[in-house]
Amino acid sequence: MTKKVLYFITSEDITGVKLAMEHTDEDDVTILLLQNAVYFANKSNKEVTQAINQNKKVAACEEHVNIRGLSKFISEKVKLVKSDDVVDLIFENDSIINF
Amino acid sequence: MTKKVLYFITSEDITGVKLAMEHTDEDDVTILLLQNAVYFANKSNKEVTQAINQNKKVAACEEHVNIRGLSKFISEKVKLVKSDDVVDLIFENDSIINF
Amino acid sequence: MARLGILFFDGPYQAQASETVVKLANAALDKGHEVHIFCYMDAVNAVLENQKKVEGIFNIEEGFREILDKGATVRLCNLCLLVRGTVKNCLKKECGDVKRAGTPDLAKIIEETDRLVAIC
Amino acid sequence: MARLGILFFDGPYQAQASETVVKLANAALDKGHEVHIFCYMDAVNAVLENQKKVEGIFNIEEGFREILDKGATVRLCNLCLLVRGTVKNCLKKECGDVKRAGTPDLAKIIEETDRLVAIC
Amino acid sequence: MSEEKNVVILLRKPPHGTLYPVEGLRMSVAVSADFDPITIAINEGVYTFLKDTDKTMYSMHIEFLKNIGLDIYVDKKSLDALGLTKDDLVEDVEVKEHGDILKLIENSTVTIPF
Amino acid sequence: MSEEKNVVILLRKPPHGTLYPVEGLRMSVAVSADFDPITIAINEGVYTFLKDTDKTMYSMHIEFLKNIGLDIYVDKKSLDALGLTKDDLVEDVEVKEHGDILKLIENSTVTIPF
Repeated sequence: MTKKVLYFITSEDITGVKLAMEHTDEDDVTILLLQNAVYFANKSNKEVTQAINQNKKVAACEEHVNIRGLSKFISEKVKLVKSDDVVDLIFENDSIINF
Repeated sequence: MTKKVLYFITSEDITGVKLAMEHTDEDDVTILLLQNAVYFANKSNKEVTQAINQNKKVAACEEHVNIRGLSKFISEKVKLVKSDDVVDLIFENDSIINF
Repeated sequence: MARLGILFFDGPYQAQASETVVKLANAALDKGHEVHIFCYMDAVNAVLENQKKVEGIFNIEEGFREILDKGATVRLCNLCLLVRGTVKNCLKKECGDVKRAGTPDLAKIIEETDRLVAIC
Repeated sequence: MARLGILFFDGPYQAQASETVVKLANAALDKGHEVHIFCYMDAVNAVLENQKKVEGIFNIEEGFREILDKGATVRLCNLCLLVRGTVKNCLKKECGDVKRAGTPDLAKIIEETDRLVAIC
Repeated sequence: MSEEKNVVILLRKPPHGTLYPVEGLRMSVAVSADFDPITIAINEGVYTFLKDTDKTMYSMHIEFLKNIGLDIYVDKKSLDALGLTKDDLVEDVEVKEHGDILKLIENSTVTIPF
Repeated sequence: MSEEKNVVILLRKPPHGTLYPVEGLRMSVAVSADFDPITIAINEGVYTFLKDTDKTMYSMHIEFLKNIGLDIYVDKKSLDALGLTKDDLVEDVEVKEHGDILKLIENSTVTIPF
């Protein structure tokens, strides 16, 4: 059975995104960006762009994106999620890699 | 008259070292590393190595180097200074770029 | 319904973490989940009394009072409080299930919750 | 003899800044210089009372008492204290020249000292 | 001695994750009573002035500095690195070439980072 | 459920500038009462285990974990990037290839960063 893994990234350390990209393809990986980590969703960020190109699921906290005025700078493929959805994502996944 | 400028770097942000290297050659520049910035003095760090190769003066707080066990990893050209010397360096220079 | 553990490290105001903790806890509680929070290092300062309300700033004390009121449990690293001198300023038990605790209590939270997130 | 201004932003223990401030201030005072410190943001928490001594950990309260005793002045951002709820826990004036202040006091420190360093 | 001091307030961190940009601007305002501080945004600090960023906590500081004729400069090199342009920023700031930003820092008596 | 949980404590920051590595190790010790946590150092976190680093505040934690048979792993790729080798580290840690470190993280139920 495929394991669902959530990379829960709240810090400005790109290593979390890199680890998620190196994660085995056997698992179903989601990268969730919160707080200042949402700046990584800027299209100019090469790691997140690469993750999107590799069809990794990338989500970002909508409130954190909006207060930073970032919405027009991020890829359409980044799913914007509300606090509600963040809670659901946490429980939907089997394991959480915090970063 | 040549102005003496001290780059007083206490944070783990390499930008301070980069700014020091871009500083006009007309001034007499010293880069002083403290706290976790002393890790930049590791020979493997390309910015500080380049600064040394360009004959910039680089100093590091001896106590902060020693508690981190770094002394054998840093170039001989990095001058190790005591708290006393740090105080003197601060007053010997005409301006301080904190970073 | 499930059980969510939250760990964080930062004090209030300087960093966004404590605000994120409050909002995430609120969202989970409103969905009927249990929430168990562990305040480690500077995070113990997020739960101090007498944080003055300033317009435009999210008041962290009020946030914690609200989630405690909704049933969240909050554990404070006792050693972290002691070294910082803030032991006597924490929210009192009248506010809800808030207690000084040791690091083993985080182990307990990991054991007794379904998921643990760390807010850095 | 000269006048040194020191500005810092971090609270005690989590980060090394407050320890560095104390050591640098001590070195400057021992050389006969004046030292004027401004505590901004979390740094106001470095000057709280009742920080418990723990072996192996540099006690920041003692450090500040020592440099105040040697004549350092310490100014605490008042708004920073208010929002954090720690106004009443600061070292008292019996310890030396330690006072709540506003950001304009940093301007004054910049004006009245020969050099200003920021410890990040 | 005070009139000779050039104070630069350097904003290097992005807003909302920490209070640094807000507190840096508040410091610029405070210091303006005694000096003519120059406020400079570099690296991710440039995000502070995005048009759509929530500036509830610091729009009054930007306004204040503008009203007393003090400049806020943004490093073009940092903007470029983040894929941003002048048009993405509020009008109250001036984008400057990296070389000019360096000169402002070089000419400072003290640069204070936030 | 508890026996199924794989807990990884990830040390990613270097010692002495912050308390993170000390507190991470203290957490590994605490968590060891209920789980068998795996402690992993990556990036500058590998400096935590340099032979000559002052370990007054955390040598007892390293000792404790060793005595109860819990491993501390160090990421070789991170070591390489810093120009360090296995010989620069204390003997109580084991250097592992990056791929093996990834597998440990992948197999965790929860990874907690310090």
